[in-house]
Amino acid sequence: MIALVIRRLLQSIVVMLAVALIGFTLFRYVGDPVAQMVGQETSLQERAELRERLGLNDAVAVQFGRYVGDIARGRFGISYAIDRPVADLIAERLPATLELSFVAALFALIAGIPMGVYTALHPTRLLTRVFLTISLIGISLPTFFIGILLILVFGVWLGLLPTFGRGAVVDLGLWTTGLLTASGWKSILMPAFTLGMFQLTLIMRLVRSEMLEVLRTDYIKFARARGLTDRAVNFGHALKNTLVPVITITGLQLGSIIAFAIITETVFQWPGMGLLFLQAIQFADIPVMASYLVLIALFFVVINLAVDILYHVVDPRLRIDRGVEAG
Amino acid sequence: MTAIARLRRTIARVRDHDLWHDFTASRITVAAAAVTLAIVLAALFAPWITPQNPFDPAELDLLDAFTPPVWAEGGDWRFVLGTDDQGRDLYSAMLHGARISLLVGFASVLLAAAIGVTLGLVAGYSGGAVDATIMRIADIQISFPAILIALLIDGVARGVLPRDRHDELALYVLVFAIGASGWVQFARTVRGSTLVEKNREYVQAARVIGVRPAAIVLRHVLPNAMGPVLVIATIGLAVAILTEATLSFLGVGVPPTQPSLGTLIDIGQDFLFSGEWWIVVFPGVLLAALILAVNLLGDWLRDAFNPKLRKGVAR
Amino acid sequence: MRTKLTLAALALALAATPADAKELRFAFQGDADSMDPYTLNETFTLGFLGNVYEGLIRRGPDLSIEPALAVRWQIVAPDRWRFHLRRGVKFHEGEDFTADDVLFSADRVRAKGSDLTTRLAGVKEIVKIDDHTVEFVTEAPNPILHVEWGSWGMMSKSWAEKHNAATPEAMADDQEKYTTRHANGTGPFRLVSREAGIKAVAVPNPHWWDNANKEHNLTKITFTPIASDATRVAALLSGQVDMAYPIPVQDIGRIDRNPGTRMLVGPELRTIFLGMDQFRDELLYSDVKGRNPFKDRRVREAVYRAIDIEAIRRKVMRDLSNPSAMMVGPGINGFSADFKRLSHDPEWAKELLAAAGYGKGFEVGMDCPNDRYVNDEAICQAVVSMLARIGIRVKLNAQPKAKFFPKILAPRVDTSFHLLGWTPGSFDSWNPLYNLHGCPRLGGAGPIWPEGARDRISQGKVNLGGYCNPKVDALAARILSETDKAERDRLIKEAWSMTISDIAYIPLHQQALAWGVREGVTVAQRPDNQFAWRHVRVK
Amino acid sequence: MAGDPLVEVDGLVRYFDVSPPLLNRAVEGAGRRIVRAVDGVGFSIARGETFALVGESGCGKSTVARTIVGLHAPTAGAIRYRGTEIAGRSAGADVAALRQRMQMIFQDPYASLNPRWRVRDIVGEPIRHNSLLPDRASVAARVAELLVRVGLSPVDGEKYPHEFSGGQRQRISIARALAGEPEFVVCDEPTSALDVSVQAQILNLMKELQRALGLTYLFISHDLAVVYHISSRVAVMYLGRICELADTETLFGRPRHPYTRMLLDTIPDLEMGGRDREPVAGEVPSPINPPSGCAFHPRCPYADARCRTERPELKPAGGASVACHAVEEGRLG
Amino acid sequence: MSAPLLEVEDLRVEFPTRRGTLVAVDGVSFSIARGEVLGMVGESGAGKSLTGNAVIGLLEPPGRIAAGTVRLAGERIDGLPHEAIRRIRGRRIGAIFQDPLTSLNPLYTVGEQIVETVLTHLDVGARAARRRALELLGEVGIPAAAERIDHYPHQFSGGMRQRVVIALALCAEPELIIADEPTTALDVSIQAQIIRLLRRLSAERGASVLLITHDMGVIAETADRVAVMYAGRIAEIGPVRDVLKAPLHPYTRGLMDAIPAVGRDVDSLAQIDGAMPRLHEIPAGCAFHPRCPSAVAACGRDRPDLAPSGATEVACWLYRPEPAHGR
Repeated sequence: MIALVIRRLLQSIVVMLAVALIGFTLFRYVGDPVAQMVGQETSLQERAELRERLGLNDAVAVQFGRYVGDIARGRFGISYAIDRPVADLIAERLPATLELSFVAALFALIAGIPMGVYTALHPTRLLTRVFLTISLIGISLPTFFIGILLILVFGVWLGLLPTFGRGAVVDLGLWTTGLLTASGWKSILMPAFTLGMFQLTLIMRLVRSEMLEVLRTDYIKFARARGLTDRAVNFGHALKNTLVPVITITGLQLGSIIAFAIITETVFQWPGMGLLFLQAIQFADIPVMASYLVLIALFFVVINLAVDILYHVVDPRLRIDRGVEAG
Repeated sequence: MTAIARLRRTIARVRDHDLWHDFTASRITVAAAAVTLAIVLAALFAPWITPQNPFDPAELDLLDAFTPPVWAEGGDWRFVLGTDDQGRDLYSAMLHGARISLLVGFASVLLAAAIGVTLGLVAGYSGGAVDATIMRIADIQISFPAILIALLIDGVARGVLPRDRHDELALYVLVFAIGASGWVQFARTVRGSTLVEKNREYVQAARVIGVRPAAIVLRHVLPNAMGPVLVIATIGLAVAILTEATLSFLGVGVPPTQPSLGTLIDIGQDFLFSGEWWIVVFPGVLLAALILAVNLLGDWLRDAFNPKLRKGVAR
Repeated sequence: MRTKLTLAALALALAATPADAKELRFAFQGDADSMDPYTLNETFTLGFLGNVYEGLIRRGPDLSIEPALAVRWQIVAPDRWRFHLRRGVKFHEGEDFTADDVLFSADRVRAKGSDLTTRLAGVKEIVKIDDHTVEFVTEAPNPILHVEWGSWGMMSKSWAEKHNAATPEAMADDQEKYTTRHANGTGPFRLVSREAGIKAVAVPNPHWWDNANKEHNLTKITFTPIASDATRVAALLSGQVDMAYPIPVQDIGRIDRNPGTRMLVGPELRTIFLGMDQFRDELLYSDVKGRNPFKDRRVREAVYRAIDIEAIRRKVMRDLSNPSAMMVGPGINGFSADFKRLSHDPEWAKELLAAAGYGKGFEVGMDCPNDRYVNDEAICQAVVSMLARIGIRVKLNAQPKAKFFPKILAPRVDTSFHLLGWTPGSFDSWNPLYNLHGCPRLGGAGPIWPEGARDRISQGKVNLGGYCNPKVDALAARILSETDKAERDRLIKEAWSMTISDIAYIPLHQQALAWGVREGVTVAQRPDNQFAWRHVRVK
Repeated sequence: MAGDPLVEVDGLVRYFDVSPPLLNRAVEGAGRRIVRAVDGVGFSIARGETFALVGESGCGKSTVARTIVGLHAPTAGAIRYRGTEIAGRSAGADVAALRQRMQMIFQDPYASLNPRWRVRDIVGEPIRHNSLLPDRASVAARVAELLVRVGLSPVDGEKYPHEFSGGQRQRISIARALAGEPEFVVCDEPTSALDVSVQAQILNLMKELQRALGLTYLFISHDLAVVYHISSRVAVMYLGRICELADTETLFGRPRHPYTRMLLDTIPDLEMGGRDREPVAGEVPSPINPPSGCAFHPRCPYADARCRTERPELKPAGGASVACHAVEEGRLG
Repeated sequence: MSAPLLEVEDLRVEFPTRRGTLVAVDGVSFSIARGEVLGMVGESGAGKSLTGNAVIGLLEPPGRIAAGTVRLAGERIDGLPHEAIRRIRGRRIGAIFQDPLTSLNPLYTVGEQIVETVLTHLDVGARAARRRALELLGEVGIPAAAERIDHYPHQFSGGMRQRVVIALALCAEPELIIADEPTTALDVSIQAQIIRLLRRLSAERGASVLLITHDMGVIAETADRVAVMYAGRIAEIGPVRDVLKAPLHPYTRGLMDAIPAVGRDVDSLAQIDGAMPRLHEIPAGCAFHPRCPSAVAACGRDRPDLAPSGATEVACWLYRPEPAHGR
């Protein structure tokens, strides 16, 4: 277990370095950072001074080292477009994205797992077909299209839900939350649904196929032969075994929710990191793009680590050293 | 055996094959195949079956813009499904747009498959450090959703490529961006199959004969790993089309002068509130139908290729 | 009946409760990118900060010049203006406003990092006469020295120095400039908070010098940038904002029909036009080698005549544009209805092309923004399609303004055919004649757009086609210093005749302002598209 | 025993490293984990004979077979074919030609044929690969001949493997092996996946082919009855080592090693003699940490202190070679 | 002799497929007395496992019992409602499957799995159930049961795992044990141990055993009576000694002759040519007749029923007058 955590941490560091290298490359070589920072009227000499001051004339390795050092200390540079430290921008935007992702993920899990279980246990029922149809539509309708339709129906026609933004937020110091106010909850419904729909579909289909697989195994057959109740077989045995592989993939999905938030945040004008990133792309705001990338990688690494540990907790085959070799 | 006789035998074999029976037994799959085929054919023959070339600006007349579908008030028989904001005949634009969407879809899936299958075979067959390296890269890559990678690649391409060539290269950039983000699925699956297949005794038999690793991988392992590849390719096609549409919606896809389905939706959504619904609805429906049909085919293929799902005692 | 009445009263009371707060919530497609009033010469940012900072003068709803921080001014000599400052004015944070602040602001606006240096172009010296009097000394007589000063807000010297913000320059190291998020003006509203790209909140300034005459009844202003057109429209329709702009032209009807909202549509001062490269010997992005078709006036006329401006007005602009024969529109000094557009005539255009030796047409790349002007990209696409009909094959490169402007503006001037819009900040013809039509060269002679020195060009700074007519330049110089109104107007008209006859540009139209407001909200729509909250009343 | 040795195996060792990653070993203090699949095996096979390796799963018999045909490289030791070293670093350049004379038949008739290939392509592969025949027509003729030889029909060549039963597939496997024109065939449990009635067919076919073509077999099996039936000499393996090696008659008639005796005891008595046998206690230990000394000592009723510490070598004992201290000391046998 | 514990009469198992309905088990009748071990032997595809599964109601769809009856202690148990048959499984009929590796749920300790089964069927408390589990593990020969009870299946060797499986099958004291190839996956030395264990435990408890295997050796060691199956039918059934020493049916004879035996020196083994027919091409009449060296005309025409011949019953025209009709 300790070895696993250490190895994962080492791997994570390698991953982070690799991503940082990409971020650095973007920062350094896509467009001229100096040209991005100064106005049109800055003279060539001033540019050269700035170049020197920014250390852009140092060896590339030195620059990269400095970049990594800055990132490690939470210094992501200054946004070209907004003229503020990227770290501050991210700190402002992070709560919005994380709350949206969290609610969307919760929705996807709470609805997706039971739907997957149901469709696996009752493959022929009408409700199963309804769920499967929903899931197909879920992966076939573009997210942005779903968002637009939701806005049209619930925002404009029915006027039930706000069409943009987070509603009233409460500032808790380091964190701003919309989950403590009614308008915050009303605001998060449609974006979270839009964002979670695709994940729900994936999770449901994953649970379904894994569960069907597990239901065909010998130990399930043997559990039935032992006369265990359906409840015990389906939930005590089949579901628990299903969840082992589901954990990994769901973990990855949760990571991707944060990235998929780009689209949802654009449609609903959700003031999160995705919106920031898309604006950054349009403005060629490289420091923001690079930082976003590094941050997403960090999320991935953390989630992966958590998933790995969870995986070991759930699956005794990984947790315990093989006492006796299989004959 | 004459060619016709051989053909006849092949047809007979196909008709007798389990897959064919599975296929014909599933009405919804047949319908999905029909829809897919119809859209693909229509897109393929678009230049010959549409009244207008929407990519040729000289054929557009701005005064025709915003014509509603023919059954609505103000409709015009020249534009059965209406026109968009530039006077493009929607029917023509949709088929030409589907052409682009499918082109991007197929090309990027081919690219992803080529990269992924190669790397998967190499990783699976060589094992060791090569395998570990490739798979670690895959692990990292898969944690970044395709859309994010595609956005980045597209963003970088915009920064690096000469501006005036950008529109010409947009398609290639898209294909590369979507293809480069989609290889992991292929690599993982093919690697998995390769790991299984390479320990199969028929592969060892070939090794005993002295067949070289490259030949073993290509002639023995690859054909047996193609089933899952086909499944992933099919589902990947749907994903690629969707990704292209999303990128175009986000404004980093193909230029509006050569709209794909996603671009058409992007254009059309500006007119959703103003009542010109047809500009967004028809391409949206076509896109959804295409993706739905392809997904249905993919689902069916996956089930059909999964031996664990296949029932029956006679083997 | 009685119940009904009670209910109605109750409803009224309920409706009135939130109205007591008198909050104005409004949305715009972009953000005010900095709270530093000098870092960005951009309409919305300046307009937004115009509610917080005030200049020596200000503009009324009809753009008329009013006294603001200067109560009056006089031209004491042809090259010397004297301004008498308002007494008893305090900044939001309590500092007194004095001549020192004016001098400080003048230094700061000309310092490195300022985007507003032109506000004091040609000002040689600023002299403090006493604490409430300053004089501006110009290099040459300048009758319109102060016209752009409505958007040059006065900053507090002590405040700026206290917060280490004595220059508008961006900090290179990892520190946020204080003025990026904080503002301290003398204006009617005080900035409470700002989150970049998310929202900004302001409240009325209880100590504003003009509170006695204030029109507005606001207690709070919340601004939200909403980039997506559909979302912005939806926000207005669903009552989440009281005012939103710009409204896409196609949604105007819907907002007007919607019972709770209405449109405010008015002419904008900005003229949209097409620019053509007339200085390069070989066109960029073209299949014509060794020649530049646009140097031939017949080709420019052919392009002009190929464009069906009525179709653009009807289909792209939905009748919300004013096709223009001039590079300035009504409301700008020097506009004349005497000029008429060349007729739309594709056949004639083809003949002109053939006569110029391009019977088979040619290829050219076109640069176009896609998020700057009303339906900018759609206009470009329409132009592409119209030019295709006379054989000119246009490769359209439409991109966001953030990429568009760096590409086409100096020093790169990387364009041979482009769509652009221009609002003369001074509302006077001299501005476009100098900036758009002045010959872009250093000194009196020398090459047009000299490589390596393009960032030092001042005259013709935005003359990206390199149109060059020495007579026009001479006229512009005279216009700048001519103080006799009638003579000046005559000179302006003469200059416009020349450029129009040269087809220096192809003017398209003045686009319309399209503001959507909630029923019960009154605003004053200024033709320069600036939103002054002090005219807002919320019911 | 006729003729000179065709195959000689000398001191063959094959280890597999299944250690956890370095980091785990460092953190958890665990050592390397080496599977000693084959740990010093030597024998020779004479031309024309059937030499059997017998033992329980995990004893290393398949690893020996696979190492001989080149599927694994030996960790140590020598394998000589017709006197030429064919494995490891000292192998010469002419090995490929020698290897071609060596073919293999596998256990699983379902996995040993490529499901995507037609039977004619499967059987023809060794011919094409080694360019044994000049043109397609002669290859086709040869494939048809081989199919007939193993009891199938030439038209079966057009079919795919899934169209055949397990026994027929094993015939195809044999045909493929024969296509390489081998003189030495390694048979790795060729009948253990088959039903008994089919097993008889395959065993009969193999015997017949041996007679007709003068083949030499290395026969791997866990089924003592089959081994008794088909082989001329037998080596019994336990945990990567040979514990007894003898002529079939000798070994079955007078087993000396305690493990051999135990194995023979497990043969079910179909004659219903009614003897009640006491099964050996315990299970085969892990080859990762084989017991010290004689690997069989924890289960051996005759084990003493020497057995626990000293590893017995294979030594001649009455017409057989036995690796057992008890036998050597005369305590047993 | 008391009434038989299990009576199977005319059992028919069908699989509907697109190529028509396949009859996998066809008219199988047999009975098992209390305390008796009935061996069921046959080559793969003979239908022996399906027969076992049919008895405990665990046929996998689309397989179904198309005809026949199954009686346990005189009470019909085929076609019982789902819940009723569940209560019988594990409680009155225990089952052991071929692969001990996959029969146990990897996520639960063996103790948990035994306790769960005990609690399902017996009215005892958790402590008592655990005590019982410990006892059982001791009984099946797991050393240091008190410690091993909390181990996971992967920590056991193959032979030990099969012992656990046997403990699970026996934990509610069933009257009948269905053991489906219980030794096939094990090494020969372990096989003998498991066979002995099974034999001893069933004898001690007076339980009957249906032992399904393809291995004549196992039958010879274990069974009291044996039923030989071929193509879904019983070819011959009788006391083990009789059937093995003096097989009547030509198939049984061929089978016995084809088995190589130590000490039997033959140059070539007797072989039955051809292979068992696939289910969709079972020939008319006696299913064995195309491979039968002694086939007569009637064999290809009419299906022989089981008929007594000495202590044995055999389905073969050789031991019956040919049917009256004919050409």
